[in-house]
Amino acid sequence: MLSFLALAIPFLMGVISLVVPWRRWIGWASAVSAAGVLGIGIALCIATSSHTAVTAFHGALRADSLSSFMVVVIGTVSLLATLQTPRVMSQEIAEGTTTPRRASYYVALMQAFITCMLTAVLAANLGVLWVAIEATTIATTFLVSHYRTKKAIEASWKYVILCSVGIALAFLGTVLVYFAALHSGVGTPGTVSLNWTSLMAIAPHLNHGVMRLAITLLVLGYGTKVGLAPTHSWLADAHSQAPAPVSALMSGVLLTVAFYALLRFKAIADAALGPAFPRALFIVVGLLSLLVAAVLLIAQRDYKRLLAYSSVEHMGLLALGAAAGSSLAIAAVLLHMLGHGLTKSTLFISSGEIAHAEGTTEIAKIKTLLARRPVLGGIFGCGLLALLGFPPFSLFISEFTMARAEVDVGLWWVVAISLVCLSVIFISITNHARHFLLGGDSSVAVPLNARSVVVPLVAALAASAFIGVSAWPLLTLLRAAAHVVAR
Amino acid sequence: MVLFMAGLGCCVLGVVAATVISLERRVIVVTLVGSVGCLLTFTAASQVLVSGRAESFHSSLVLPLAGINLTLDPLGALFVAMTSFVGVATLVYCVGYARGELRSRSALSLLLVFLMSLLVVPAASSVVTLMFFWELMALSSMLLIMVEQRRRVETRVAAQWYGAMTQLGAASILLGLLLLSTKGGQTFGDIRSHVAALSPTLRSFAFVLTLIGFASKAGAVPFHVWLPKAHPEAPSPVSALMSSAMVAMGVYGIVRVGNDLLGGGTLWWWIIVVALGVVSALFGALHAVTSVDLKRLLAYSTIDILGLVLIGVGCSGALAASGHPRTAHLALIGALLLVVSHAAFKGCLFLGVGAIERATGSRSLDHLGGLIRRIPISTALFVVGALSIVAVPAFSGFTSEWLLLQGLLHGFVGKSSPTLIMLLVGVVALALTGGLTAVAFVKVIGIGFLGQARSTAAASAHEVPRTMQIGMGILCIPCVVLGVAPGIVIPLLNRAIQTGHSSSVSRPVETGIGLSLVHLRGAIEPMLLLAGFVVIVAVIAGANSIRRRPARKVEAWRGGGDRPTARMQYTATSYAEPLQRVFADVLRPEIDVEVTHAVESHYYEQSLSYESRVGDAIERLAYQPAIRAVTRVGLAARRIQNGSVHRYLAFGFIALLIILVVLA
Amino acid sequence: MSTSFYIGALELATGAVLVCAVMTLWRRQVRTIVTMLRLQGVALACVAGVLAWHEHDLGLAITALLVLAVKGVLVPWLLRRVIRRDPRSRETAPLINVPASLVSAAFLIVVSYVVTSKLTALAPSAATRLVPIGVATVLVGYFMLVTRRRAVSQIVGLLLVDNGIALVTFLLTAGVPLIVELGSTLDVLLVVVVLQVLVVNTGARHGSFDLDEMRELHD
Amino acid sequence: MTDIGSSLGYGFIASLMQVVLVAIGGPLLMGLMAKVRARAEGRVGAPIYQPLRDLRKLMAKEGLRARYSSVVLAAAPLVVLGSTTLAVAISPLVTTHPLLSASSDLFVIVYLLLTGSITMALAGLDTGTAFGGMGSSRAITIGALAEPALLVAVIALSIQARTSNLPTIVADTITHPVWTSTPTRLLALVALVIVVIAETGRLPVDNPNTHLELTMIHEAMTLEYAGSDLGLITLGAAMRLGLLFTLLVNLFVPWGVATGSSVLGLLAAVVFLVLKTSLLAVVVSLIEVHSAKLRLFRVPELLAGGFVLAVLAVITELVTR
Repeated sequence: MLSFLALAIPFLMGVISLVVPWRRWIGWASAVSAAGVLGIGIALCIATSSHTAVTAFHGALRADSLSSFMVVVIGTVSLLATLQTPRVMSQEIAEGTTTPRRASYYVALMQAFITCMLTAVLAANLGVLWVAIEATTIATTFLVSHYRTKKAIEASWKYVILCSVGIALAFLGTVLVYFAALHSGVGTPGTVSLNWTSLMAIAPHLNHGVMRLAITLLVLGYGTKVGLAPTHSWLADAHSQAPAPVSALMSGVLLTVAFYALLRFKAIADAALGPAFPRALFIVVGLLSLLVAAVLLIAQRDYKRLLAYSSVEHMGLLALGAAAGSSLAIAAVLLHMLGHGLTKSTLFISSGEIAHAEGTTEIAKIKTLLARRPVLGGIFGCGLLALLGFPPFSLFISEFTMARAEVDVGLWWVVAISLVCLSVIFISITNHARHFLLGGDSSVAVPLNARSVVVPLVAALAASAFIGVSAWPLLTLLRAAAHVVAR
Repeated sequence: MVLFMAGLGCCVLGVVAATVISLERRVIVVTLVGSVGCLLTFTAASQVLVSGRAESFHSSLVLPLAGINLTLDPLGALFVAMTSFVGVATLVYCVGYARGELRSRSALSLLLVFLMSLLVVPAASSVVTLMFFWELMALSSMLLIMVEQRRRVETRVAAQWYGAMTQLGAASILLGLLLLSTKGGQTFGDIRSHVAALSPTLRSFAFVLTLIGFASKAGAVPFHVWLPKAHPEAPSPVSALMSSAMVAMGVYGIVRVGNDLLGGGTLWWWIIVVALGVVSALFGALHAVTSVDLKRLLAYSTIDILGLVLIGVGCSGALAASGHPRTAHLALIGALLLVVSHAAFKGCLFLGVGAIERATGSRSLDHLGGLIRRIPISTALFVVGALSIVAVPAFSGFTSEWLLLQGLLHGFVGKSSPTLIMLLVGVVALALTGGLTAVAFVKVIGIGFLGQARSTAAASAHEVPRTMQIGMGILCIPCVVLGVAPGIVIPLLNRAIQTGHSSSVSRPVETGIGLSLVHLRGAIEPMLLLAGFVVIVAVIAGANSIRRRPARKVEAWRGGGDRPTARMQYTATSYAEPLQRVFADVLRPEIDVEVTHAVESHYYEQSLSYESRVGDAIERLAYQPAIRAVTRVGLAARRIQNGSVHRYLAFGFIALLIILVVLA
Repeated sequence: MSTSFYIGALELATGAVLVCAVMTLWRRQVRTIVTMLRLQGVALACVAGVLAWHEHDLGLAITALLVLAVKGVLVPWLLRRVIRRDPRSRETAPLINVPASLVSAAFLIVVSYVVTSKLTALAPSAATRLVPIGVATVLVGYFMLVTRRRAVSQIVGLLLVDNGIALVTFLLTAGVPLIVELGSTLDVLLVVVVLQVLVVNTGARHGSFDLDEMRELHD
Repeated sequence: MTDIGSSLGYGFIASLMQVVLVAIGGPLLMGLMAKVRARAEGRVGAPIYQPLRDLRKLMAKEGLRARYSSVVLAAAPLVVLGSTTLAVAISPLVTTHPLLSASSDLFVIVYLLLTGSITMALAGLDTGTAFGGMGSSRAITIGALAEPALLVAVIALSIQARTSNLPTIVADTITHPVWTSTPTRLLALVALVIVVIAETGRLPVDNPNTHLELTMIHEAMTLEYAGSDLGLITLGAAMRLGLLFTLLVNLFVPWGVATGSSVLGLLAAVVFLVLKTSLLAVVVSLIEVHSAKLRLFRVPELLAGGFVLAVLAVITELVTR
């Protein structure tokens, strides 16, 4: 029932925003719906904390603690993103970059987007999961092209084409899994379905050759959506062109939702093939992503793209963590998802503000930001520090634990390579930040009087710091969730 | 442990205070709370040092997925005590020093965060705890360097360099420690119990990795590049904390991992350590001699002294590895005592430079002069630090270097030739640096404080606030006490190294009125020497002043010319010029002389300008090329994302084909 | 019906799908390419129909009708509108010329025969033997995406990939559960709608929709 | 108790004796060397006790101090003389049991002398005149370069004797005569001679009785001194010379140094010491006669040579062990 509610709330919100003409309160309402999702997520976590799954719709929707955790992540980031809606929209309407009609569309699409992601994490059937993730592409296309500029159109075109192809491959992979399940030799064909639980049950009997091909196609396909190299290319364009809250939502959760799908399939593949093959696969894509992110960040010119590539980097880290595969590693991966969601959405939202205030997203054109806009610059700076994995922010502890888990399974060389990449990334990002944040005198400081920006972002950073120092409310949940897909 | 946690609590409280309290009362309250915290931790640490019993604390709620582990054993306690002491002095100093940016909420809270992380690092007893606070230390210090970033671009560059180096160092430490914690369990206890099961190659690999990281924190050449940039740019209290406490953490790390966790290890590990030490000592000493900027000079002398410490640690490790535990202990005690006294005198010196800067507004020796008459008290305190660093007998520097030398000297017993060669090299390095350090600080005192003022600012300097003097004074105490009565701390050091080395031998140093080596021939009684010196000077002075009028004040000898002006004096550059010329091949100074001849004749010169800069050769030859190379790669890599959707699709297509072919 | 007829029909329809795919590479006229696509849609529907008849599977039958409706009618219609709006995309402008494309298509087909051996080995049957054709269609479609410069031809390429996957689905597993099938087909439709809207709107706003001009976003 | 008391008393007497001996002998040594040099150059030269006369005259004069000088200028003579005297008092010149013999460590002596040179260098800078700075710069440079050679040579001796305690080394050398002829000792001897020449400012490093501004080193530092201050400094320099010479001879020809605790032994030791030291002085001054002063930038080469010899001394000790 809870899971059904989780889907219903944003869906209804979307419908409302379509039928009711744009008012500022609709924006607030959308934020409320996101808060509702978050609340339900927490409720789900409590309900599923004792290793029991909650099902609805005759088992079509199934929430175990992993899905519940994902719901929480989605809820948190959506809340952050939707809290911006009223201000951003009325601002744009005032400036004439948007019409009230399109504002309503915007809200509706945001809600649709959230609904799709929730469906993806709550679906029991892996086919439905696929459908939902493909649907997110459709829902977000017009969000990406919201500003209707040539660049925005270009970005969304690339986004659709690349993601659809990738996702198509993922579908092929799913079909192969189904095929392998049909001919697993256990259970009558009638009983066989694409339900994750049933697949896990017969996983050990699945045909190896088919499963290898399947998992590889899945990694490549869903990897496109996750933003893993070599099919990461859409990410920078889409994130740099979309409205800031949308980028926040995409980078903060969409990527991790797709990664959630990979986690589910990896569990099956591990059971079917043993850990070696999936591990190798994840290591390859993970390291490749880190490498690509590192070299592309060195001479980066646009700070939104910079953030996008750092998403590629962090997805690579997640892949490596998943490669380790121990329950500790998965717990760290999940913690990293949450921390990355908080941090990256904070950064994207504040970068949107910066872009709006400065009128450019080029690093070279901005100087002495911290002096001129202390609040905005401060938030952005702290966000960067958090992103670079400094304590007390949670990314430090999750990255550390992932590295630890990787070394535990003998992947120290992977850790070594990734540390080299991380150092390069660290130096590049600090270098860029130095140029556009520091310097100047504070006499010309302009205060930022938008509480709806400052409060949520500061709260998000504080939350990330708190989780990094002491995640006692999450610890049991993390372990339970990790236990779902890792032994 | 309760006291220790209470002290840390005070630091946290101070952070809160820094953020909430209004400007006028902020500094005093924050420093007060912080000092109380430091006093508490100091008491806790000294209790452990005296009793020799380790205390620990664990909580799984803090630091998710691992939990925090703190253990205050004598080795850690030594560094905690040291840090707290310096912390108190620095905070007191801050009361008078803090102005402008340093009084801001962020700066003060960061200062306390930095102090707290410095206090926790030596007490951390699990990999995650260590790394967490290590990184916190790095972050807070990096931001503290940037406190005055709005004024100078150099500050930002320095912070960037520091950040980069510390990141690389932390990365290699992390990997090394993780390698050690593979066989289950990441607390130091687990590592100690499992380390024997690890393969020797793995252990060596881990040691080298951690060594790189810790050595870069200890400013060992060639990982030192950040140090001469960061120290000058940071506010003086911060540079004092960094140079005396943070840099020492590198030494702590090496001792902790090498001696404690890995329990000694093999010979060649320590040969590397000694090699690092020797290079750093010589390099640092030479650059200290030629530097003109006071803080830069102090930074290089930090590299020098820490190099000596590394020589001591390395030789001790080597001696232990080749079966001479007693001399090993002796050398290690010498090294640790040197660390402690370095913390005292270098802290004092950095605070002193802060005072000079406050009084004259300049850090460059060529703008100073005659300060002894303008700011006598600060001068006196600074001179105490300087005498201590040039190892004048009855000052802490001498005692520690004497112990170190004795350790090396009595190490020349074994037959293992690598050890002997190492000891020889170490001793030679010590001998070489001794004289150079003396030159550097004679230059500082003679040019900076004596003679005539070289600038109006120096001529009109005013004595700094009382609290600043007290801060320096606190640090002068150990400079003298450790020098005159080292017997006070030697027993504590004995305990500290018992936890260090796995094999526990009886105390290598007996302490009475002075120090005497056990079972070895060697002793000094600094107190008696001092007494003798005082008596003799008193006698001479007395005899000299019998029926004698006080000396008459006259003009200095004109040498046949006009009254000597300030510009006729030797400058810092010219003072060091002979040595710079002697060591030109190492220092690679960039000298440009510019002569414009008179129009009438080629033999007459209109004007002549001479400029000589001594840059960091290692940075120029090793780091800059690497940076350029990476940048080139980055520029080339842009072609990956050239905007063509077809190219992006091609990536996927090729990947797909490869997968299909590979799996077929 | 007799198995021989069943197999014959199946092979005929499946072959048609691949032939259409190759034809799209061959012909320059976008209009013809779209026609090819329609034919392919029909052929795909036939494959589904034949299988449904043979397996007596109602769900698959519904799927067949769905495919016919969407891929045989709706999508081509949408594409025609695009062409009408965007005069520049009457002619395909391949990055790799036609002969080379055809050669590489042949190569891709060989590859797909090699790589699918494992699949057919698991459950050899009349249908699964034809899986290579499906995979070949996917690869050809992907190839088209990479090498064709016009917006429409990219959409076509995408649809080829989809059709190919659908074909594989039918041949391997006689279709995935109906709900998924519905979802996926609907998604395909929506994607095409989205792309069509993008092209048309842009054409209206910024003059034309030219992929060659779409290279402003880069590092 | 009485034993300790007696030994203390004995040590005190011995140390006092050494101080007096060096205080008087140092200037005489300078005189002697001047005399020898004069004779070698075919002049009559001043009487040997001329330096003592000069000292007495200086002590009688009134003190003058430069206006821009600080406490350093005033304190320097005391510190220089004091540190040297302390070194003299505790080192084994006539006996192996001087006062504080426990801590009469080679490094202590070296660093006491270093303290003296540092103080002189500071005094040179104190008045803020060009010459003072020049002299101080040159002196400290030479000192810094001599330091390593000195220390390493000292270490070579200590390694051989397994201690750096000076009286013990001398005593052991007396009991092991072989040591004096080992290559280690000989190499160290040469190194030390070079160092001593540099430290005491003799030719070819520095010309003790030049007053040409551009060539002087030690004299430039003391340029601002007059009267009793100058007297104290000159005495300090003389005692430094005496100490280094006597130490040198005692380290390499230790015979005659009193090991027991009889006053007669002490007197004998004094005689021996005077003879040995004068001999050395004559040799050194003869070397001086036949050598011209080096350019300042040739000096490092000389000292580097000394340093290398010292290192060789250590190495030979390690290999011949």
